[in-house]
Amino acid sequence: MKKDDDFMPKILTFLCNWCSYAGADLAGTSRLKYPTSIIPIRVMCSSRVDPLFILKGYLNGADGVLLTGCHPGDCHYQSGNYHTRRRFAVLKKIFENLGLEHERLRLSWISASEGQKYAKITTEFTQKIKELGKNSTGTEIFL
Amino acid sequence: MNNSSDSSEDKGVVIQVKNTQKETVNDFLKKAMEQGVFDAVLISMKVPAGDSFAYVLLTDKELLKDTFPLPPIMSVQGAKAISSITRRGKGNKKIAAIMRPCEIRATVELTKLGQIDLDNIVLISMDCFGVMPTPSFIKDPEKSLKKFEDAIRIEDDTVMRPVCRICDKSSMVAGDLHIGTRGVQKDAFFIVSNTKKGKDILDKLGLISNKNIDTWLAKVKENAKEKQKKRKQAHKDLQSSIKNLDKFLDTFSHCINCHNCMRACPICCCRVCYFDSDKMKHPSDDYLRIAKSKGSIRFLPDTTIFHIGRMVHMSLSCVSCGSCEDACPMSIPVAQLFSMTADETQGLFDYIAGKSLEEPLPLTTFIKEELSEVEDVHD
Amino acid sequence: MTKVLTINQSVEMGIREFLKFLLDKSKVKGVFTLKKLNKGGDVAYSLITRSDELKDTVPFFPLMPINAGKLLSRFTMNGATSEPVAVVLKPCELRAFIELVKLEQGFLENIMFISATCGGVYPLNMVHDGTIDKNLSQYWTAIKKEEIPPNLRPACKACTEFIPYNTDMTINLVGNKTLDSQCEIFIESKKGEELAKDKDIKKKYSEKESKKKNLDNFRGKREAEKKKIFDEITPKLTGMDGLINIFGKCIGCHGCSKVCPICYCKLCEFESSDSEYGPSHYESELRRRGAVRVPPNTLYYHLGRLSHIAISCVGCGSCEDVCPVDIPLSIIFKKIGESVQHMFEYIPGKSITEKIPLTTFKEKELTEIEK
Amino acid sequence: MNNKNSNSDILVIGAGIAGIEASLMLSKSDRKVHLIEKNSYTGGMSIKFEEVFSNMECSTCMISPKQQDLLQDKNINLIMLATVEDVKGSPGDFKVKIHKKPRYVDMDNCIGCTACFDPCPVSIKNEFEEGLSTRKAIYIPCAGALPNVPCIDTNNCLRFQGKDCQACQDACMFNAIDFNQKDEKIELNVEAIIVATGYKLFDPNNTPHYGYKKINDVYTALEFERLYASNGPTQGKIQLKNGKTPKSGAIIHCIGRDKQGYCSSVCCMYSLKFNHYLKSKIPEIQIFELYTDLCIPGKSHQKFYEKIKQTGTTLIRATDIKITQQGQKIAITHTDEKGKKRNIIVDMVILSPAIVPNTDASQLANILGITCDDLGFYKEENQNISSVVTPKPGVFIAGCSQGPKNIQETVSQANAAVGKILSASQEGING
Amino acid sequence: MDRKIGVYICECGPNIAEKIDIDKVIKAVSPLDDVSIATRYKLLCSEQGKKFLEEQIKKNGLTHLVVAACSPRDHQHTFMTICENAGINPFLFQLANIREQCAWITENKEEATNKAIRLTKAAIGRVRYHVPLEKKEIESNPDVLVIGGGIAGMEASLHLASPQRKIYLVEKTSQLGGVVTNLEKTFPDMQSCPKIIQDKIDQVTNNDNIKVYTNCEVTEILGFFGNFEGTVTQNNNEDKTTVGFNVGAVVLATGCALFDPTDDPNYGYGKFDNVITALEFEKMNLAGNIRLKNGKTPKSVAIIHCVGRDKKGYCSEICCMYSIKFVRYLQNKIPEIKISNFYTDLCLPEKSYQKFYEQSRGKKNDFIRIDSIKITNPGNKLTITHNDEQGNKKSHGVDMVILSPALEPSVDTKKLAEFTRISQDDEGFFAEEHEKLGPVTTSTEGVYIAGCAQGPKSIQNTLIQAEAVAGKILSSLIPGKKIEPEVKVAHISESFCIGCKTCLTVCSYGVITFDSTKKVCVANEVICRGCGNCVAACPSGAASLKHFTFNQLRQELKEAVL
Repeated sequence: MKKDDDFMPKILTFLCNWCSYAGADLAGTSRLKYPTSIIPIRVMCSSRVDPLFILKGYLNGADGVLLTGCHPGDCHYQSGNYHTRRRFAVLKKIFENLGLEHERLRLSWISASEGQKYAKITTEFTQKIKELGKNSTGTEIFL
Repeated sequence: MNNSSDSSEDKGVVIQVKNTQKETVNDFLKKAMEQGVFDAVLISMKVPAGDSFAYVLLTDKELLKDTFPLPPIMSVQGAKAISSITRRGKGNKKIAAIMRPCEIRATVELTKLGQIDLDNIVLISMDCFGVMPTPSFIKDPEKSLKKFEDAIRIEDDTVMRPVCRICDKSSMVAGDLHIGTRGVQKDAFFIVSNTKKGKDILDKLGLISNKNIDTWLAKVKENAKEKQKKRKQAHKDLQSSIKNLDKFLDTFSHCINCHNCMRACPICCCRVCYFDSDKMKHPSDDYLRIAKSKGSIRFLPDTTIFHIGRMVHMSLSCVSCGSCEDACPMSIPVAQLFSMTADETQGLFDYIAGKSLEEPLPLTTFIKEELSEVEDVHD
Repeated sequence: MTKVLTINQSVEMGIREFLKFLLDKSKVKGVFTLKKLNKGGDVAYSLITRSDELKDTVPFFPLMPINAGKLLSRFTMNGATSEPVAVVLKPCELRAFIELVKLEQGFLENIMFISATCGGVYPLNMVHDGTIDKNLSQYWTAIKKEEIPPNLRPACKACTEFIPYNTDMTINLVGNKTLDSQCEIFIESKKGEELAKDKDIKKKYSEKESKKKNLDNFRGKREAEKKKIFDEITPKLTGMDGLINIFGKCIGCHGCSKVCPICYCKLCEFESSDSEYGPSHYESELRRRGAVRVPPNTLYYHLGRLSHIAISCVGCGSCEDVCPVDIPLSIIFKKIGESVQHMFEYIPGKSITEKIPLTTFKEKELTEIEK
Repeated sequence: MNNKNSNSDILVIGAGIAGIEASLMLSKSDRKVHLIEKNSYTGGMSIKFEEVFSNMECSTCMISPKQQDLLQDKNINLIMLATVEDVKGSPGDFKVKIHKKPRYVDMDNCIGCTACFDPCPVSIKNEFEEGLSTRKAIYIPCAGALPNVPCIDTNNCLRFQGKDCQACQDACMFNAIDFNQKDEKIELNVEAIIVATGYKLFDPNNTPHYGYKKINDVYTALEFERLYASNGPTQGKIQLKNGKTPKSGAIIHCIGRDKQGYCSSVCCMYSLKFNHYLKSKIPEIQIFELYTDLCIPGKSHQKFYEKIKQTGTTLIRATDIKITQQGQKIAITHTDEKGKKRNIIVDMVILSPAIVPNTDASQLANILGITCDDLGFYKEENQNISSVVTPKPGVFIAGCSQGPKNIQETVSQANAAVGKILSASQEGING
Repeated sequence: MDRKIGVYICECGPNIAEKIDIDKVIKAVSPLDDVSIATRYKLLCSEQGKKFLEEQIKKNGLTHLVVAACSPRDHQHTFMTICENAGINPFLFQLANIREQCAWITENKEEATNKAIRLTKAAIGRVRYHVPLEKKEIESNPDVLVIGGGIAGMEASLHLASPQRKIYLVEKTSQLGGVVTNLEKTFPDMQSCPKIIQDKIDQVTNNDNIKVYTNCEVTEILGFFGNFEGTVTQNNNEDKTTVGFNVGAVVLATGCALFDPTDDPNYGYGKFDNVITALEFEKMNLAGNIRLKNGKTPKSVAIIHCVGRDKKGYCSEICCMYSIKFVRYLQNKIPEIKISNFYTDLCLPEKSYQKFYEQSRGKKNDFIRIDSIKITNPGNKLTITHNDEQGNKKSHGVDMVILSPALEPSVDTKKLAEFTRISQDDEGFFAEEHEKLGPVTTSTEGVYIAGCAQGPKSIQNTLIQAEAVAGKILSSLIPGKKIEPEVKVAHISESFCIGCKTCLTVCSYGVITFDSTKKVCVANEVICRGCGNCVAACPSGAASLKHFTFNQLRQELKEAVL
């Protein structure tokens, strides 16, 4: 546990182009600080994020997966994020029931003006992941 | 790769066994990796739960100590593993694959079918004493493993799968290198090179192929002869048990169309099996019409066409590895039936699946003067 | 109060009699039910059009060679049947079919469902090891007494959805003490009523009003058994290590998806080229892990399949029946399935009009999921 | 510019939602657009809002894609810090004179790194943030404003006050700061003009009984919007001047309606939105809404009102409202529906003022040759024909410069103005 | 084909150079497969930078380009243009955002550098799987089908019709004009409606480019933006004749209906004489004959606002105003008449409305705020019982009651919504594409809505919407100009699709249709907006999204976490 300070998690972060990516950019232009653990993957809509990507990222050794999108009702494509939310809930439930660390998966709505929220969420999540430690899937042979 | 019996030298390398044979094989591989002859090894390993074995591709030499070159079961046919690695093309790593002869032979067949790229692969086979049926093994893995090891020690094949008991190619040299253990003293085994690739490797490792391998050859020949006899008898028995259609159908009547046999078969490499494709999906009225003509049909009525059809598709390349039977949840003797059929169909062309890379697949070629016996004779 | 048709014969004979009546009166043109294939005791679903072929039928034989919902989907995949067909099937099979119809994989038109309160079925391996016949009398004794017969498949022992939905007729099996002398057919729909109505029927059959048997007691036993079975598996579901222990022996035959009624894809995503590793992929994995299982993606397949089908899993247990290496798939899928279905208060196959949760949404829901 | 094609150019005045929408549509139909904006940023009033009623959509998320499109659009000549000085000519051949003030920051060279802000020694109240935060003399109004290029406020910049300061120039690595930029006169030749100059809010200083500016924690709607905005001065934290979280608040509708003599149509809705703002950040807050008539036209608006009602807000139909300081708190005396005098005590008051014509509306009307109605909004030619048409052929109006309206109606008008222009110039159509 | 990927890292002045060890990034990515050059440059978005990049692509024969610089929201467009200029497909490019989401978020150079390496590697991993995408051009038909011959439909038609653009105007009834033909005057400026509407009808009927179909209904609409096929059926006689035509856009201007007060027993409508609806009163007024059932002139009238508002759940926006207009009608025609208005809230949402209201007040006109109301008929008179503001029960006797009912969707709404694959909102009106930014567009591109079919509104606002529709069509469907659809769109593989329609149910834009002969779903790439929802929904992997394919994203995320 002593090594925790050195541990920089890898957190795969899916961002929708219209709200969350803009929000994340705003955090940057506002020079807000958050951990470099966050690795952004831009998609046009959060609904493009197939739960299998989250699974894949997790099995590939991502220490956490953060899925972000427009707030419910704000979807640039009308209702994509409502579908995202259901898909995510199902995956998370599966993780919970398999005893997998579902805390490594997180969904957050980030609007284009919420640079602050983005920085806060990513900092919190990174802290949480640090507490959980490294994801063992990164070195597992028999996946 | 050359035809094994014609061109393999009658000399081999003798390796002295330290501790166990398994460890010695591992040492050999480790050394080869250290010298950069191989970058990676594809080999069996116990799964973490200890209740089965799986192929593992490893680059970490330290892991070699946990490997299990010829495990008691064939959970995945090795050719499938090689195909998984090279189907998309060869990589940059030189890989040694340690497998049973039937797995190597399936590898050769899959190479001909474009599913494997052997460029960076070295195939190493070992004398095989058979494997246990997977379903029976996993009932009590620990006990089964002991049983298996005992059986090998006393060369008793009764615990092995039926197809293994009648396998006459269990020492067939088909890869680049072959490790011969049959009839060799306990403290040594042979390594025989079968190809230039194999010879080069031995050279690189400074191993000189100069030892006489007559004892091994004699033992192999004797074993093959004995098995051939048993094989003929088994096929004869089997044939009589299915000599008419009803009997044949009875044999497959357990079949629940799960197609596990096809999925486990190394040769069945189609992305979507013909028998799972839209071509086999008919309108309901067609099914009803057939039912009306017979009064009753089994549903789905595809069982027979699936099995016979599959034979048509793959029997010329069947290596009698037995994977299909292992995977059958209904314990149908699929492997025995398929391997019998394969002997017959391959016999038509004097073809032995997986024996040689150079020999083309029989259905991709023809000889003008052949098979006149199957033609109608016009009076 | 449900209308009941009573035939004064054993259930097995009575239902055959009724099916015969349907065929002879041309009320249906085909009957789809389990039939003995040979003396060896093999049982398979058959499509029967001539009533004399009914003699070998065993409609409520405690075996599920393959989920009939999947077969019906194959039967009607290319359009509804133009002629009526009566189908005898188990509740989970019917639910699977309803789910498949919602997914455009079949049609309900012209199909008449006869189902039963289901006591569960035996594992398939009892067929080839020849023990199923020996178990039969014990099976029916237990069923009559509203007990769970021993040696059933775990999926059946833990099944609490044993009363069929969307059926036209239901036979009371569980807790029915008069199984050997009386066949009671509960009429549950207009369609069922139409079929049972006939001049001849009055002579042969009596009609009475009867209340469907209350099976709470039996449900309680099943709930208890389910809890026991889930409790057994739960300590094994301890994350990655636990999953590798469970799924490590998977040989990748994908038989579980092949027989799963809900896995209806032409080409499974996990068998597509998208799921293959290229050489560079292997190499990068090796750099990190030092070794990698081949073929890879064992867990990805099972977890991915869970994410695809859990929402519609009817818990029929077919997957486990065909698993050559005895992975406790049916219980894992059932447990996970029920947990995700519960989120949306969804019971797959219960209603034909209710949308599958992943094809719809509510604006106000699951708000707790976002943080 | 004597090319015949230039006559198909369109001048759009005001880069708020209406102006942006109209410009993008015209560009799509291959028209060259000159978009004049008096500020240094685009988006107008709506970028000050965090969320918009009734679906509470994030305003930035909604508008920023449009702003991005605008900045990348090759057909649109965006002229910022500019005003129209003179318009001559007739439809199809307007000659327009534009006065463009210098930004002193080169749009092409600046990469938006904001390195120039820190060294600037000036600190003044940020008017975009309604004075709730400070800015430098070189500044962008708020984080995320587009274009993300600062401008120098010459009224406050030391250099322009005769001092020797070039701190910003020294900090800029991209040679983007150019003190030598000069005022520009631009002459344009256009076919038609769309006026979309927007509105301002009624100044509550004109209604002293509401206590604005005299009592702490009496806010205007715009101040409150910025207080709630996640890119605003408090990053969205709703707090009193003393830094504490309010436990109760009152929202007063119809500020200035009496004086102005019309209902501004959107104030009830945005007041209800404020209710949602407060409840979402401070769930336990007690809220009073004081209104006269509830004006919530539109198919989805009543539902929003009902939802707000369910959160436990006290809605009071009130008259004779007077706001006074009472210790640390604020007292609101009023007469309720039943004619009874009442008094409520709250921590915070938000005033919802009427929408009134922009400051320079009549001046611009003079230049354009159009007229204002008696309320000061631009007058349409004849309400029933079309509210975007002015008596002056070729000049169209869109958005709140014509009268108070919500965003939907504003966008409709922008679309309609474009429809009018494009329709009139279809081939083979006369007039 | 051998890939030659060029990786260019922008220093962005000190913005990236000082925060990230660029040389370390170069060192880390240089040995990657296919990377033929990796280098740095001071400012790639500058004119020299752009020139430099273009030359580099040409000089090094690059096939793919990766730029590590700022946010794609800033300069993706810039660099794609450079690719195009240099002769490589702009989609063979990927931008790694190492400024906004890397350099600017930390003070730790080492961490920033590590992250930059990941992001650049991810971009390289992804770009390898990029495929060239070509802009497509689709022929389109500029003609327009306008459904509804009321004022909205006519206004839109008049603005759209030209020799290059034919308009097919379909009206269900036997004459044009719609509801406005029943009105005498408009509010608030009391212009003559017959004149307004007759002018429009004349213009429409005299316009060679507008073909009017009265007594006709649309019975089918197929196709998509630029290429719709509509079928219209004539209801004239027994044997229905159908006409089909091709159009590029469809305008729904079908108006609305009035709430039927029979549904609410409190109003006594249909039960008592002299309780009439607003529309009945308009007709009576237009005929110049405001009379009671017994032929007498009413001496007192009650106008009841908000009839049906509770049931409908929305304010219909115009009822207060037209009720006040009735006050004017009555004052004009029967000067001595006593008028009582019963309202809940006065809704006067336009700059001139309040004045109109104030000027309509008078001694003989009461405006009474109520919270409940009941109409009975004990003797000869109608009695109105209501609670006043103080909660006291009050009664009034009047000769005549005019009910001002809410506006509700017309009966055809559902059918037409299905034809055009657009949705209806909770109230049953046509749902606009976006509540704020898309009031006249819909989720189906090329289908537009105008007037009260979209929601209650005044004549003035109806005309604005009709003109707005014209603006939308005129700016996007230009005669002779091809449509350039989005290129990053969904595609469904016919061979893998199992036809489960899951993708279809999640698509908001009606992009996906079901081919019932092949039993597969088909995505119309012309109207797809490229969100990718269908792709994530498809269990078979049959659906894919161009430029965001499974493999592209998988490579990106794999490299990102490796």
